[in-house]
Amino acid sequence: MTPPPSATRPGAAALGLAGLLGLLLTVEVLPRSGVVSADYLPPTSRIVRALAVELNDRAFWRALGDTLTGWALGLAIAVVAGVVAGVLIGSVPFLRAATASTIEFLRPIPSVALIPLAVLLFGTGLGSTLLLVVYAAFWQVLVQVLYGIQDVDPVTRDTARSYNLGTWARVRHVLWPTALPYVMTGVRLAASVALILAITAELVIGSPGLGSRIAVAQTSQAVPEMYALIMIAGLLGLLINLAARTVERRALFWHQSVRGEAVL
Amino acid sequence: SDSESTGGGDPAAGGSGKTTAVKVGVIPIVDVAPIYLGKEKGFYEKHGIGLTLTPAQGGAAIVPGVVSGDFQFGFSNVTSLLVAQSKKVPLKAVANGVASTGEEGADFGGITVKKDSPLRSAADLEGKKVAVNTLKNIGDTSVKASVEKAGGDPSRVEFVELPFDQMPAALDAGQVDAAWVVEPGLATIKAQGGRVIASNYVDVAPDLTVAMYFTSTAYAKQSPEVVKAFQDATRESLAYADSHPDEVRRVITTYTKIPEATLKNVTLPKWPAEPNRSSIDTLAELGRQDGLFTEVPDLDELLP
Amino acid sequence: MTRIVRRLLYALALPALLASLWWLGSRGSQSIYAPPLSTILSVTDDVWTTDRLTRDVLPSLLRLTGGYTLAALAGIGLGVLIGTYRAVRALTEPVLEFFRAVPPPVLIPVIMLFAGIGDTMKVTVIAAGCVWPILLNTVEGVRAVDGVLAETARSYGITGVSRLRRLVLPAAAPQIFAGLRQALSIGIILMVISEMSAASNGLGFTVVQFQRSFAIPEMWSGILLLGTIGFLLSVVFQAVERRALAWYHGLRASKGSG
Amino acid sequence: MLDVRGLRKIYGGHGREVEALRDLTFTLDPGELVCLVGPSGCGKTTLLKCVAGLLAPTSGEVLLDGSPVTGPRPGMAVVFQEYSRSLFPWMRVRDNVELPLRQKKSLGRQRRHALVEDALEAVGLTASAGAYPWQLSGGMQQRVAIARALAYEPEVLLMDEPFAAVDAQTRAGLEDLVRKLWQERGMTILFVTHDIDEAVYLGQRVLTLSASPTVVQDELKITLPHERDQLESRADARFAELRTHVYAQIRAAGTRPAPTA
Amino acid sequence: MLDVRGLRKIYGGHGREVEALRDLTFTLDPGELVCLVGPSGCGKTTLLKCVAGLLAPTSGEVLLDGSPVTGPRPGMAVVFQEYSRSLFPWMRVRDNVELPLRQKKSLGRQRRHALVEDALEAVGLTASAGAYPWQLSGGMQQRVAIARALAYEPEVLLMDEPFAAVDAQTRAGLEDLVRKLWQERGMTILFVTHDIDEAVYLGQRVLTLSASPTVVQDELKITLPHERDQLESRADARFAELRTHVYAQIRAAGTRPAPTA
Ligand SMILES: Nc1ncnc2c1ncn2[C@@H]1O[C@H](COP(=O)(O)OP(=O)(O)OP(=O)(O)O)[C@@H](O)[C@H]1O
Ligand SMILES: Nc1ncnc2c1ncn2[C@@H]1O[C@H](COP(=O)(O)OP(=O)(O)OP(=O)(O)O)[C@@H](O)[C@H]1O
Ligand SMILES: [Mg+2]
Ligand SMILES: [Mg+2]
Repeated sequence: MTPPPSATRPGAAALGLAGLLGLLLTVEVLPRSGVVSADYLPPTSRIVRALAVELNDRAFWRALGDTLTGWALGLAIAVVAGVVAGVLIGSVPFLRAATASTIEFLRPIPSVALIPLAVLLFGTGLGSTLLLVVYAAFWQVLVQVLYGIQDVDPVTRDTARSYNLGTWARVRHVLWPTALPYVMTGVRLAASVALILAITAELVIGSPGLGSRIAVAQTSQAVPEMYALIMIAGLLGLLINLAARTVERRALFWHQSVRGEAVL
Repeated sequence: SDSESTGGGDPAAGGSGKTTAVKVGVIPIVDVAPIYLGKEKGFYEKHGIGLTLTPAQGGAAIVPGVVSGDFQFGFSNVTSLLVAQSKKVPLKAVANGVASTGEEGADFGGITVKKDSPLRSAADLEGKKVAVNTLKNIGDTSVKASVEKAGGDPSRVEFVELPFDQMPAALDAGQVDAAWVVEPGLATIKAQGGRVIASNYVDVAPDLTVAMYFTSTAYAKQSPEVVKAFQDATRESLAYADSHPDEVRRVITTYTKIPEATLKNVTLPKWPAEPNRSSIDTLAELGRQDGLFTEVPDLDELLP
Repeated sequence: MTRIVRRLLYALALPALLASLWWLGSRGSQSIYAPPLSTILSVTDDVWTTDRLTRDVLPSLLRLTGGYTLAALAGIGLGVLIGTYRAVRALTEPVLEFFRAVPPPVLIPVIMLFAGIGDTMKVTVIAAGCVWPILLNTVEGVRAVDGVLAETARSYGITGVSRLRRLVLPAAAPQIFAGLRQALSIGIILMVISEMSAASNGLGFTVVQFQRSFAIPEMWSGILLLGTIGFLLSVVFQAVERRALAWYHGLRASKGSG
Repeated sequence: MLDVRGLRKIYGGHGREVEALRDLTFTLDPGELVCLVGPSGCGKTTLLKCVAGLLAPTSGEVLLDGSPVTGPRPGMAVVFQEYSRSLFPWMRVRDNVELPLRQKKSLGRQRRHALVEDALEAVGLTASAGAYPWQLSGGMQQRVAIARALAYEPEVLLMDEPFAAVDAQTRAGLEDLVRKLWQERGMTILFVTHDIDEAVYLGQRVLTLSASPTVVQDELKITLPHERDQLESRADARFAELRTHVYAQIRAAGTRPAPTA
Repeated sequence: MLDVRGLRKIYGGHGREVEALRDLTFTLDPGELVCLVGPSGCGKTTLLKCVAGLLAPTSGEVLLDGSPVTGPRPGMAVVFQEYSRSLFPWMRVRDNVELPLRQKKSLGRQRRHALVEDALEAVGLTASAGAYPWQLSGGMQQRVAIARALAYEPEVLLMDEPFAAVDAQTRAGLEDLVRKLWQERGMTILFVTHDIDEAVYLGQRVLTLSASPTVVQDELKITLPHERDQLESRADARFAELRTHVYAQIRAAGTRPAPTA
C-alpha cells in the first residue's frame, strides 16, 4: 500500500559500495606496505582466495546454516521476550520500580562466564548457544523498549486516555508505534549481538557452526582462513542491517527520521 | 567436518556386540591426531564404540560437557586434571593423551624467542615477559621448571596470558620477550627465524605425560565396559599413530587447517600407550610449589 | 526520608526475593558448577580482599572508564555526523555494520596488531564494543529531530556548532542516553572479554582464572561482583540522566498523568 | 450533570509553582452547551483536563452525574488545543477517526465506517481520508481532531479552542455543525474559545474566567433565540450587546498580573 | 523587495500527490505589511515556507531583493503555525527567545538581554521567563514564539496565524504591537491569518488565495488611514466594507473541492 519513499537510491548503494571497497583496499595496502606483517594480517587478495576455498566447501555452508539457525532462533526469542517484558515493565510503574535494580544487576553479566553453566544445563548443542544468544540479546531489546515507552507524547497519551482506549488498543496504537524507532534500533543491536554470541558460543563450546570453524583456523595458525571467516561474519552483519533498514523504511515511513529524509 | 551419528545414546547400553555411541570433546590440535586416526582405522568401532569427536576451545566447555554427561570423554592437559581433582571435580583420567618427545630442542613445544633476541637460555628469562596460553597451568609451571633448571630465579619471570595463535605476532612485534608455544605455532615461529631456547616439557621430566583423556567418575562407575573399550581402542590408536607419522600428518589435515608448508615442519609429539606416572608426580609437585592446588590432588583416585 | 526508604525497598525487594529463591533452590546442591549460594557467599569475603580490589578490580574499572569514555565520544561524534549527512551515512554504514558483526573475541587479534597487548588494547576492545549502541542511537536520534524545530533553527540561521549544541544534541539526547545506558553494561562485559587474553590482572581475568581452575564458588562470587558493579554504575548513570534530561522527563510527564 | 466544586489546581516542579485555578464552582445541566472564555493562560485547558479526568485537581472536585470524576469516563470526547499532537502520525486520517470507535464494542463494522465517513464529510475532509496527519495543513489537522470527536458520538463533549486554526468560512460551517449535532444528539458541551462572537453565537451560557489566580469572573445567559443563523443572529442587536458584555468582562479579567515564575 | 513569480508546489509521496500551489505571482514592496487569507488547506503555510527558503518550490521562483531565495536568509524571522513544536523544550522561555540573537555576533550581551526582556515584556510573559515551554498554556507558548521573532529585529517577518491561540484582548494588544514595531523598524511583513477583521485591520493590502488548486484570487488595497485604533478603525464604515469584500472573496474561494487523495 505504502511504497517506501525513494527506497535505496542508486547513489546511496554506490556510496556504500565505495566505503566497503575502501576498507578492502586498506586491508590490501596495509600488509603490502609493511605497516603490519602479512603473516598476521594478510592482504585482501589472499583473504578472498581463502574465502573462495571456503565457499566451495560443503561443510562451510552447513556450518553457516547451523550458525544462522542459532542466530535466528535466539534473536526471535530475545526480541519477542524483550518486547513483551519491556512493554509490560515500561507501562506499569510499579513493575518498573521493582525490577530496575535486578535488571541492572543482570545486564552486565557476561554470557561467556555463563558458558560452563550453559553446557551443564543444555549440553554442547544448540541449547547452549541459544541460552547465550538469548541472554545477551534480550537486554539490548529490553532497554531500548523501556526508553521507547517513556517517549510517548503526553498529548497523545491524554488523547488515548480520554477516548478510553483499552489496554490492548493503547499498547497497539500508542505505545508500540511510539517505541518502534527505539525498538528498531534495539533489534539492530540485538541482531549483531546475537550473531556475535552465536559465533562465540560455537567458538568456545565447539558446537558446529562458523565459530568452531574459526576456532579450528585459529588453533591451526591458518591466518587467511580465519580472516575469511571473519569476513563472512561481517558480511552477514551487513545483510542483516540491509534487511533491518528495509523493514524500517516500511514500518517507520511516518516517523520524522524516515519521512524527514524524503523532503530534504 | 564430522556429521555421522551424534552422541547421547544410552551409554549404559554398552554391552559387547552392538555399538555404543560415544561423544568425545577434543581440542582441534596436533595432539589428538591418534584418536582421529584410530577412528578412521576403525579401532573404536572394533571395540564397539561409535565415536563422535567434537572440537571445543578448551576446558571451559569440555569439562562441564563431561560432567553433565553430554560428552562421555574429554581431552585435557594433566595439570588441569590435577587442579580439577584437587577441587573435587568428579573426573577420572582413563587413557594417555600425548607426551613430550623428551628431546631437548626437538620437542613439540618450547620456549621461543625472536631471531635477534639476546636471550640464550631459560635463565635469561629473569625479569622478562613470557607469554603462555593459560596462566597457572602446565605452561608457566613447566617454564618455571626450565628457568630453575637453567639456574635462574623463576619467581622473577613475568607471565602474560596469550592464545597460542597470537604468539607469533606478539613475539615478532616485541610485545613479549619470549613465548611458550606448541605446534603448529612452534613451526610458524621457527619459520620466521625464531629460536627455541629451552624445551620446558623436557626440563620437567623425561617423557612427560602432557595430556590425557578423561571421563566423569559417574560414567566410569556406570559403564566400566565402555570405559574399558575406550581405553583399549585408544591404546591401539596411540601405538598406531606413534609408528605411522605420515598417516598422522595426513589425518591432521582432515580436522585442522594447518597450512601445508607449516605442517611439513611440525614436530610430532610422542604417543606412548601408557601415561608416565612418575612424570605426573613431578607435575603435581611443581603445581603444589606454584600454589595451583589448595589441596593436594589424589593421583590414585585420578589416574587409571 | 520516606521516599528514600521506599526507593530502597523497591531496589532491594526483588533481588532479596530472587536471592532467597536461589538460596533455597541451591541448598545442598552437589553440582560442581552450581554450588549452593551459601558456599558462594562464604568465599566472597576471602576472595575479594582489599588487596584484590586494588590489584584486580581497580585496574579493570580504570580500563572500563577509559573505554567507555572513548566510546561515548566516538559514538556521539560519529553518530551526529552520520545522522546529519545522508551521504556520510551511505558511505560508512556498510563498513560499520561489517565491523559491528565481528565478535570481539576474534577482533582482539587484529586490535592487538595495532594496539599491542597492554592496557591500550583492552581499552580499545571495550571502546570498540560499546560504541555501537551509542552510535546507532545517536544516528537515529539525530535523524529524528523534529521537523518544525529543525526548520525553526534553519530560519533563524542557527547553524554549525550552535545548531549542534542547541538543537541536535538536546533533541537526540533521550535516545543517546538509551545508547549510553546500553553501553554501560556492554562495557563491563567487554572488560571481561578483553581480559581473557593478554592479561595478567583484572576482574575479568580473575573470573576467567577461577573458572579455569575450577574454583567455581569463587567464580560465582566474581559474577555477583560484576553484577553489583553494573548496578552501582547504573545508579550513578541514573542520577546523571535525571539531571541532563530533566526537561525531557518533565515534558513527558507534563499534562495529565493525574 | 456536570458539577465543578471549589476546583483548585497548582502546578509544581522544575523550580516553578503556578496556581492555575484558584477556586472554580459552576454547574452544567444535561444537554447544555456552555462556552468558556478567559484570558490566555488563565486555566481553561487545565479546567477542561480536570473535567475530563485527565488531571487530578489539587483540591475541590468534579462530579459527573453525581459521582466524582477520578479518570476518563466512557462517553466523553475531548478535542485538544494541541490538535496536531493529538493525532497519531502513524495512522491515516480515516484510521485516526475510527480508532476510538473501535473501542465501542456495540458498533458494527458497517456503522463504524458510516460514522467515520459522515464525520469526515461534515468537516470537509472526505478527499483527504487516506492521507497521514503530517501531510495536512494545520486547519485540516484540527478538523480531523474535530471529526474524531464527533464520530465518537459522545454524551459529553469538551472542546478546547477547536476552530482556532480554520478560516472564517470553515469556522462558521463548523459552528453550525456543532450546534446541529448538539441539538440532534442532546450532548452536553463545554466549549473553550477565544472568539467572543463565537462564544455568544454558540452557547446557551458564557462563563468568563478571570486571569490567574483564576475564579469564575462572570456568567452570562445568552438570550438569543434557540434557532441561530450566522447572518441573522450576528446582526441581532442583542448579539452586539452580549458580545460587548463579554468583551468588557474579559478586559476586566485580563488586567490582573500574569502568574509569577 | 519580495517577488513571488509563478510559484508552484506539488507535494508527493505516500500514495498521495497534492498540488498545494498552482501558480502564485505577487510582489511586496520594502516595508510593506501584507496580510494573506485563504481557505484552510489552500497553501498559505506552503507559500510562507517557500518564501522563507525552507521549502524548494516545484517550479517558479521567489526573489528577495532581486536574488532568488534558495535557503533561509539572515535578517528574516518566521513565526510558525505549529508554535508549540517550534519552541525548544530543553530551553527556558528566556533562552528560547535569546537563542537566535546569539547568532547575531554584533550584538553585545547586554543588548541581547535587553532585547529579550523587552520582547517578553511586550507579549506579557516577563513573569514566565524562567519556565519551560511545556509548562505554559497554548497561548503563552504562541506568545513566546512571537517574542522570539520580534526580539530578532528582522527585516522580513513571516507570521503564520501567529495569534490563533490567544484571547481577544491579548490579540488586540499584539496586533497593535506588530503595527507599532513595523512602523518603527520599517520591516516587511507577510502575515497569514484566518481572522478577516485582523487582516483588514493590520495590513496595507490583503491577498486572498483560492482553494486548491491555488492561485491569487484577489488583492485588496486597505484604504484605512495609516494610524489605526482598535475601536475607531473597526467602527469605520470603510472597515465594514473592506471586511465584507474579503469575506465574499473567501466564500468564493472556499467552494472549490478539496485536494484529492
Ligand atoms: N504542565 C504544566 N506545568 C506547569 N504549569 C502549567 C502546566 N500546564 C499549564 N501550566 C500553567 O497553568 C496556567 C494555566 O494554563 P492553561 O493551559 O490551563 O491555560 P489556558 O487558559 O488554557 O490558556 P490558553 O488560552 O493560552 O490556552 C498557565 O500559567 C500555565 O503556565
Ligand atoms: N508535508 C506535506 N506532505 C504532503 N502534503 C502536504 C504537506 N504539507 C501540506 N500539504 C498539503 O498541501 C496543502 C496546503 O497545505 P498548507 O499547510 O500550505 O495549507 P494552509 O493554507 O497553511 O492551511 P491552514 O490554514 O489549514 O494552515 C494541503 O492540501 C496539505 O494537505
Ligand atoms: Mg489552553
Ligand atoms: Mg497553515
